[in-house]
Amino acid sequence: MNETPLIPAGVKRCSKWQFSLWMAAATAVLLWGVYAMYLIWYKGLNQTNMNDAYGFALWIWADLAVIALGGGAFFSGFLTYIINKNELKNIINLAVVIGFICYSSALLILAIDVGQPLRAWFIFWHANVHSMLTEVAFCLSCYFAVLTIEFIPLILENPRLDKKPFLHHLSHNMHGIMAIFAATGVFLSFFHQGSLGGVAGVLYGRPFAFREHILIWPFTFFLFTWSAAAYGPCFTILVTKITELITRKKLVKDNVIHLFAKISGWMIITYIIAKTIDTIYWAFVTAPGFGFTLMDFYASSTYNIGLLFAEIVICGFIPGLILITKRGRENSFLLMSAIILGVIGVSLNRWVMVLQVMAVPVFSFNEWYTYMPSWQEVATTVLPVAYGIIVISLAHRYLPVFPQEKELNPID
Amino acid sequence: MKEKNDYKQAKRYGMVIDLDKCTGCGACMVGCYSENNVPFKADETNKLDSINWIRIFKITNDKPYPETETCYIPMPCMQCDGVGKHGHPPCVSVCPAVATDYDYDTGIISQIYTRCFGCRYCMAACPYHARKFNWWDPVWPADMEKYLNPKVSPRMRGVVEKCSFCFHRYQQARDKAYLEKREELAENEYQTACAEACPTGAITFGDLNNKNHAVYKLKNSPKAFRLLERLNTNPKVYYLTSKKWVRRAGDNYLTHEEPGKIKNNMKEHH
Amino acid sequence: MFPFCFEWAWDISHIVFMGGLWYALSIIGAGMTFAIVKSVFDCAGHDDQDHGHH
Amino acid sequence: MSSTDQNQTVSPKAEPEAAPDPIHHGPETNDSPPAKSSGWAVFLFFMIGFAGSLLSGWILFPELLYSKKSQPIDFNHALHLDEVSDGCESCHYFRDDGSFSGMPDLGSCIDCHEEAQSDDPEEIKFVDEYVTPGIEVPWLNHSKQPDCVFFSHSAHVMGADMSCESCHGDIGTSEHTRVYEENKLTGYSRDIWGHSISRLGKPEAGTPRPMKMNDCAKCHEEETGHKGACFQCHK
Repeated sequence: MNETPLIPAGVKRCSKWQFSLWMAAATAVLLWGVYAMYLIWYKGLNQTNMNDAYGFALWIWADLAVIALGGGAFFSGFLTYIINKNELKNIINLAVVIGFICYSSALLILAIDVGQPLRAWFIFWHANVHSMLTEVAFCLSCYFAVLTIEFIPLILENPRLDKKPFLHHLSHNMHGIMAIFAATGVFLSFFHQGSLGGVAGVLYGRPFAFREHILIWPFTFFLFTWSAAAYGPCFTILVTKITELITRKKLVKDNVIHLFAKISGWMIITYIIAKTIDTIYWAFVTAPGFGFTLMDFYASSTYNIGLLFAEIVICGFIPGLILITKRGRENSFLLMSAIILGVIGVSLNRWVMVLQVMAVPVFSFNEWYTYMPSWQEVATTVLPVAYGIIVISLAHRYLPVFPQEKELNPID
Repeated sequence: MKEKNDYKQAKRYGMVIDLDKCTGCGACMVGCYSENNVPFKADETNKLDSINWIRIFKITNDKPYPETETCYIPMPCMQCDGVGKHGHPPCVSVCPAVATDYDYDTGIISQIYTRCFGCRYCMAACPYHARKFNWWDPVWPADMEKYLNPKVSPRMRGVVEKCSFCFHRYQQARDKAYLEKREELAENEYQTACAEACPTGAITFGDLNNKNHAVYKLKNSPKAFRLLERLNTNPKVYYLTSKKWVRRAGDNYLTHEEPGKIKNNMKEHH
Repeated sequence: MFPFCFEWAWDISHIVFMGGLWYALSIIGAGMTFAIVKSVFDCAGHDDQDHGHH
Repeated sequence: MSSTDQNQTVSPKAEPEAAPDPIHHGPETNDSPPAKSSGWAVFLFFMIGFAGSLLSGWILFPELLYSKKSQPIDFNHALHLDEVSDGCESCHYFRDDGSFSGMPDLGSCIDCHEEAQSDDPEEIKFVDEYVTPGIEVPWLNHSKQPDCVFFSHSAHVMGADMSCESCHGDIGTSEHTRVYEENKLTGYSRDIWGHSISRLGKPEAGTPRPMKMNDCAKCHEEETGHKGACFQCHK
């Protein structure tokens, strides 16, 4: 019997042998992470180098970072389904896959990070509605469900699955109401991206993190949502470019990339202006009220003022300005530089809002706290990267992720 | 949870620690360890992951001999009343699973070990580092398990714990008062282990709202201050010192500012 | 999470927050139920017609 | 996600005679029944599953969850209550510090039971197996609470004037001990959860009250206006 091929028709894929080798390499890294994960679950968090002063460390950063980078999914969903930027349909599949990877990773990291993983359901069952973390957990799980729903129709488009009538109909029907799911996803994303910012912003015992409020939301709430929407697309474009580099073919047309980059650029510029205003207000009003000067927060050799400069100017204004100018985003070197700086910028922001918060001494007689992750922490943080590579490779090989691929790479 | 304060005479248990009297001997820590079943490690050299409900900080004025001065600051959980004294201390509202709450009858902040799932958000929120995480399962040396205090529940790996102002002693004292059909507790009926253990009498414990308790007068002394008061955490642990540099070290000040002359930057609601 | 949980209170913060959660869950649940049920009917209704062109 | 049209080329109707099966549990075969007639089968399957899950939830699961144990000695409360002068408090009394003695230890029994007073086999067993060798009776406590729970008998009995029966039921008039149903997962008595699976309605008069946290909270809310802070009942 002639089976329908697994690989979509009209596209060329590398040989099975080559693909297996690639997957084996990624799996090896994955297994290393899984082993570390097992150690942590079995032996407890003493496997990490966290301590009572550094209760939030590498993982929480990784969590915040992947969620920010996965922000491309909700923002492209917003642009495509709600304000009808139809060109972006050619990149939204990838954004959804990236979002799915990022959010499943974030949930996994959270499950490793808590001291009593078997009680993690308490956050739902016994929820404290006043905690930003509760909002994060709820929206994160709901939005992960939405991303899964957005991912399923793409999976069902695999030729062999599409042959099954039920799955064919399901895919079609899910497409039909995708705008509703996307809108729900945007709503959820708005809140949990913000809540992640709120996590730090509400800590009034930590002058480095604390920000003034609008109603119950500290400024960081809005800044985090804004920055995820701004920098998420950079990561989506970066992954597209990396995939194009590895597969050695063009997958998304330039006009799509340029449109996405332009929107990202304007978001970055507006975000970084807001961030600058927030920083100035915090440095000259909030912090002095607690008896701190700006430089008190940057008095360490690791955490020096260069970080703030890097975050705002090098990874903020520079990529923003490149992306909003037509010549900037159409020059491939400048475009690549801008999106890489953007990805670094948002990761740096999340790093500062997690790790520097812990490092800054609050007592006048304390030293700066230092922390170096253990290999188990590093391995479990690398795990999602390997997992992401595996999922994207599988998705690209077997699913029609890039609708323009056939047109851009005719087989004959 | 909704704040309720139906009781006419809500108590605010608090502590006043006289830093001029504290010698840094550590008896309070020992008393606390044995009273509260606080686990310890075989090797306690790394203080950053060891558990203690009260610990002693040593600070110096950084001056060369003969002007060198040293001060020891014992620090239990500050049992903060929080911004505006509403009972919203930094740690309570951040807990995602309501494993910690503010008791409006006593002002004491609970920690429920069986509810805590170890996210450590409260530790990130507490500027006093009063909260400790159980990185290991407690290991008691041979037979010591038999000497654990049955009034205090033991903790397990992966949860946060902190000073409870020996709340179990309040529960015992109340039991006796109920039996004797009394409403009020006498000052000496409920005392923390650290206050009892202190050989110099540096630690005074009582109801800050009760004019007959020693802490009421002491907290109003001109020598009194609280740690990191400017953060608006409203701690219920007060310190006494006659030394200016100690007073200054207790909070953060810009160079031109003088301790004691700063208005809180946030309005109090009451 | 549910009204019978210890922490539940009928105050404004619970109504807003949990309202948002249940609203989102309902949309996701109803949407998926709709898609699955409709697909079952689609399969049963038109045996060998094609549905890709709607 | 717009590539459904392109897929038409790769999913031709290779087997047009194969009727699509709405549930699809296996490879398609040419003799699969028409979809419409399978509706009743699906419905029946669903109903059987539904009834089965109800039965297992209400009958099978409780059977599996609880193991039945009997007390080491079949104690007769009614008989003892007639003999003592001070009611329940003769054996279950408050100490001077306000703490509650709970179940009496051997020391309280030994005054009367140094030697067997009757030929009741349970009493003889009690004297032979526990009193003479001096071993405490390992009573099974229906009201046992976890380590983290602080319960004040003093507050409830002296403070709130509650009777023993209001929580423990009519245990004082019982002539035999009840079967102790131990939850195999938690080790606690089934009384803690209560015997009504749905936990709707109040337990019948004379039967013990369920004692989970929500039960405490419910009563506290009714009696004092609020559920209470954590440290009211936790330690």
